[in-house]
Amino acid sequence: MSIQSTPKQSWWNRIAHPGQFVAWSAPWLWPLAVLTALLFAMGLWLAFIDSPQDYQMGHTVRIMYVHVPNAWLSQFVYGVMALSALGTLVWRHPMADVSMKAAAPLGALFTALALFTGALWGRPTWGTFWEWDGRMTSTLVLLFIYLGIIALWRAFDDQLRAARIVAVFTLVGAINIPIIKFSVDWWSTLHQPASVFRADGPRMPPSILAPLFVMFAAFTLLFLALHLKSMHTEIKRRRIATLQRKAAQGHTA
Amino acid sequence: MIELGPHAAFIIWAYLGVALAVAGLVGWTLLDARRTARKLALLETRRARK
Amino acid sequence: MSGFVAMLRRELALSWRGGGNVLTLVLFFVITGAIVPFAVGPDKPLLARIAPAIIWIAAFLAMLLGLDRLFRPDHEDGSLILLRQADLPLSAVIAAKVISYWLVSALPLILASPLLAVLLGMDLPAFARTLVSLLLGTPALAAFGAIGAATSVTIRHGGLIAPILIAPLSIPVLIFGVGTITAAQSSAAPLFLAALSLMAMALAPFAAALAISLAED
Amino acid sequence: MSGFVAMLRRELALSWRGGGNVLTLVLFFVITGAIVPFAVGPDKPLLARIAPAIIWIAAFLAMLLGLDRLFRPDHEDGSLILLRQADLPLSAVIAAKVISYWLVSALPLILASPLLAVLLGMDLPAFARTLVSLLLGTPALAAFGAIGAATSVTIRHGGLIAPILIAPLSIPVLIFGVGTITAAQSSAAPLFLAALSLMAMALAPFAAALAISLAED
Amino acid sequence: MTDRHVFPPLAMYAEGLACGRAGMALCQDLNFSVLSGQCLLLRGPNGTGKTTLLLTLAGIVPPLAGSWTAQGPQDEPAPVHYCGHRNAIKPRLTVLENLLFWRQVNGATGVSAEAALVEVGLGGLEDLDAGYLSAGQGRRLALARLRVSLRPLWLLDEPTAALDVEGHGLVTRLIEGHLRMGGLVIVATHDPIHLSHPAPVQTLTLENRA
Amino acid sequence: MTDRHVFPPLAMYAEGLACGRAGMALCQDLNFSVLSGQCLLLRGPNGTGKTTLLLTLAGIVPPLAGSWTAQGPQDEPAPVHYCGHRNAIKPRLTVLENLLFWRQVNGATGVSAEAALVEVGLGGLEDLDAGYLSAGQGRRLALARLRVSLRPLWLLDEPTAALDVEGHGLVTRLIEGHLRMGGLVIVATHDPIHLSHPAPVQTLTLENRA
Ligand code: HEM
Ligand SMILES: Nc1ncnc2c1ncn2[C@@H]1O[C@H](COP(=O)(O)OP(=O)(O)OP(=O)(O)O)[C@@H](O)[C@H]1O
Ligand SMILES: Nc1ncnc2c1ncn2[C@@H]1O[C@H](COP(=O)(O)OP(=O)(O)OP(=O)(O)O)[C@@H](O)[C@H]1O
Ligand SMILES: [Mg+2]
Ligand SMILES: [Mg+2]
Repeated sequence: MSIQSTPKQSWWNRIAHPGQFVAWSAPWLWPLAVLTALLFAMGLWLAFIDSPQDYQMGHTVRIMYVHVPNAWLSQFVYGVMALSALGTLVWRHPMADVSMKAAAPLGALFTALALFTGALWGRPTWGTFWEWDGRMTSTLVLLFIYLGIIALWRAFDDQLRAARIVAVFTLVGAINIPIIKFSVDWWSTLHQPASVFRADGPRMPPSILAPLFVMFAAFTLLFLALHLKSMHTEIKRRRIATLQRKAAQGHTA
Repeated sequence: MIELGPHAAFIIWAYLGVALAVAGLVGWTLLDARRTARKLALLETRRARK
Repeated sequence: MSGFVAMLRRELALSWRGGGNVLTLVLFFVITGAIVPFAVGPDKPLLARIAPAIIWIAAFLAMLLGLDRLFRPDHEDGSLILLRQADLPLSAVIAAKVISYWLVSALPLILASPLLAVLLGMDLPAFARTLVSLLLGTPALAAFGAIGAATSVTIRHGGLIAPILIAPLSIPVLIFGVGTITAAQSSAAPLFLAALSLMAMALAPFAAALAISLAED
Repeated sequence: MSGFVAMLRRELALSWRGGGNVLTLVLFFVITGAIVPFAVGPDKPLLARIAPAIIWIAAFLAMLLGLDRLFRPDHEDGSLILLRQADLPLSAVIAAKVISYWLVSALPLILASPLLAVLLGMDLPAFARTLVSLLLGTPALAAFGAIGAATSVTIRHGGLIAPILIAPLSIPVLIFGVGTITAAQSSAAPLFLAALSLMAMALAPFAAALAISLAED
Repeated sequence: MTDRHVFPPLAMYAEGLACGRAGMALCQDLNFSVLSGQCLLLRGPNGTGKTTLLLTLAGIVPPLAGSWTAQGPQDEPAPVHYCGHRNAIKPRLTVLENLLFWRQVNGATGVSAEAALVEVGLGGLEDLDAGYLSAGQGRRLALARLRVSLRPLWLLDEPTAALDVEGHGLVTRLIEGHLRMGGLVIVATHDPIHLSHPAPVQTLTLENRA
Repeated sequence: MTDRHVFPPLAMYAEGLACGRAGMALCQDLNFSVLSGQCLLLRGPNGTGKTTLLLTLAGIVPPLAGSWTAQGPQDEPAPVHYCGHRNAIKPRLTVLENLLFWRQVNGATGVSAEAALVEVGLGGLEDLDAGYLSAGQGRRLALARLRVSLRPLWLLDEPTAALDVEGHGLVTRLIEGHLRMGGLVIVATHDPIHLSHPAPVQTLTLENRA
């Protein structure tokens, strides 16, 4: 039996230090970026060249390849944020609040894009840009929540201090989002007979599924890459704030 | 150029919008990273000088 | 317990004397409701149709906008630090605040709602249901609101942040509130509304206390 | 003149950095507009019918509620006393504040209005008229608002007093604003709106300066 | 000082305490122990972290490193009272109402609110709205709160700010009385404080780290 | 003090001045005249109306009776600068931006904002957000504003509040420099102020009206 004299640092502890986190994760950035670009190229090729039009929706089905990944990310990113919030409050991981902050604008943008592409899809298929359909409406509310969180971050003078408070709010939001989703569904079905847009949708043939999944992967990797990069930037920004404040004391008379 | 049917405009706008937004996001992320890095470097050297 | 009562008494005294706050909020509620006809035009059936919506939106906005004075004055004059060190647990302090907030904002607003009902030409049964829905729903708004107010308390002049944070989260209250008024009698909306209020009132003091105790000065 | 420019620059810098104020106000506008359907129900023709009213009321409320930060921060941190003693006349100080308030509140709100227009199912011509009416009418709201804010600046935590004072005064703006959108092309509403704005912008700085210089500390 | 109530023995220890703002240390490696009946004076130029240290000890600002304990009799944390730059006074309540509220919320001492007001020189102003107090009078009201709250541990941040000469004496008297009752005082101030028994006073000077 | 600019002769007269709050007189029948290069010290216990008197002279609170004039060279009123309890600092602007703004709005003196910051001991903090300043540092920034504003007449309300010992010296230096340039200072304070030439100092003590 051997006893390790120096306890081996787990990756969890290693990335707990901002500098080490950057050092540990920086090598991932380029491969991620390249892979993302490749996937996008492939996805676009599949989406435009190599896939047929849908028998019902015609060519507009191609909007789906950007709409659905964005819609998925809009929810996934909130999950990332909620998990980071837990990390901030419960495990007190120093990188968790950086992750939480970096994710918010990304999530907001993906949500906005889901709405945008959905609206452009709605016009040719239902003849309107916007319908108060349950799913669309709850996506809109999600966008408001994202924007509220961003406004909250920006409103704090001191980002380090803001983190745990924003985390509390993010978690409250995470509990509330299912309630919102349920109530919005209830609301729109109460007033409207079956929506034009059925939840299950038509069963999709593989020729549609393939580009969908590739785009899916591409957008997810895009998120991961951007998330990592903004985390690095955020770490540097905090270092700047610290240095500036250090100057504050060094110079007092 | 491939056929996109009667609703080509919507498809193109959708992809264009997404492309612009993603490009903007990537650009802004990189710009922000560069700006922050430069500012940090400036501060570090200023500190080192003292 | 005597601390809790003292807290409650203080909050009520403060909002009662504090610059006619109660009156202000009621006026805001009435004015918001009353300007709608000016904007929509004098179309009576239309107004009657949207009257429940107007009353609820006005109440919603009034409740959210009054939030700013839940913790901010105490933060700015240094009382909040002392309250965090009081014998009373912080969540009890917050519960007292939420209860008194409901008493001085929601209650007067409910009392003033007949005025709006008359202005908007609501009929009596609909108005009765409006009253019920406001009574059931406003506690949830106050409780959610406390979380938003606690979150933004250290933000200087962050008066509008809390409403913005909380409005999306409170949409279920609005939906079930209006649902209670418009939907048929068999609807489950009042039940949901009551459940939301109970849940929010039970949990919000703890979440808000957490947010406040995480705030530095 | 350089003082005026400095004042303008400072106000813009403050609202740009100050707690994401610009974002907050725009969000308030959009959220207020977007929660209406939850209360009214997803009834598209009805929503389209009341869309101009909703947009104007949301803009009206957002403009009035943002007012609180026109003079209050300066009052609370003691800057207002110094501004009263500045080389620049107080009315010029206030004019700079009103202009920058319009730039950071009304303008972003106008830019965000297409979003509401889409959500509420407005058609393109109506939306174009909405833009015009907002451009013509919001200066009057900012100017009237300055008077209300000046009057209530010494009231502690009087955040909602100014909106309540000003809302009744501003109802003409609302009426002509909605009138510009809904009425036929020959209507005089846009003219009235423009006249109101011009008059208010010209007179309000003096009235507000008077109110402030009468305030004790 | 009329009441002869005496606090159970307590102590405030700091070990290797580092405190600061926003993750940046202002004072490092502080070690002190203050016992019942002792007073710790914090001194140092502007911006060296006196207020930050007091807020850390009050539990408002988290410490960066090290630990501190405010140990009461049954090993439970002793309740503190922080008296800072802001007076925590509600302008719309009367002077007496302000004081009575804190008396109830903090757990009352034997001292009545009226007696405390007389003690700090605000006798006769009970029914005045507290918003009309001058800077120094407001500070006196904040000091009166110390007398009516059952708090063995006082954290005072520039208690003499805005006070006149007589007021400086008042602060000294209050501190001495509290120490005599077995209380414990940590006070940050730029003004000289002369206790009649200088023995129980320790001084901690925070330095500018250049 | 680098610049040798000298203000034109000016004077502050009060004749039978009574000032107070809400119609209630705090000090009555005040007569004084302060000329260029002179300093008036206001003293008195808490709540005797020092702040009220300063605000009256600044034109913020209307006088109850009598009159006062701040006479400039061409018989026009001389511009005053009131420096009160609150520092008029915007937390989100940097230290330098705060100062530059007031320099432009008040009419600049020959002193640059950077030089003024160095003078008050805030050199090197130009780019820091002003919200991060400690109590004493904030006060120093408020004092720096005096140096960059072309104001012959200073009304200072407890300028030494929150300042450390070195800061007291700074206030004295600032007042002396201003007097030497032909300025005029009225200052209310509880702290002793020792000017090197005590000749130009008058003291006005406000009494408690029991
Ligand atoms: C602004 C409008 C829209 C929004 C906000 C929106 C939102 C969403 C969301 C959130 C999802 C993911 C659902 C999930 O993960 O369960 C989704 C999926 C999807 N959406 Fe949309 N949508 C919009 C418009 C449309 C339109 C107009 C169509 C087609 C006519 C459409 C077709 C789909 C399809 C096919 C899926 C994936 C399949 C599925 O999950 O059922 N969407 N959308
Ligand atoms: N805003 C106000 N409204 C009405 N009365 C006031 C107001 N401010 C102060 N007072 C009253 O005026 C009196 C004098 O206040 P003032 O602030 O002028 O005193 P001061 O001499 O500056 O005292 P200190 O040394 O404590 O600063 C106080 O007793 C107070 O009751
Ligand atoms: N809220 C804050 N956020 C970030 N930094 C702060 C904050 N308050 C103060 N600081 C920084 O901490 C340092 C110390 O501040 P602190 O208030 O503790 O000083 P102090 O010793 O009390 O000074 P003073 O004698 O002037 O009151 C200051 O230099 C300031 O830059
Ligand atoms: Mg301090
Ligand atoms: Mg005073």
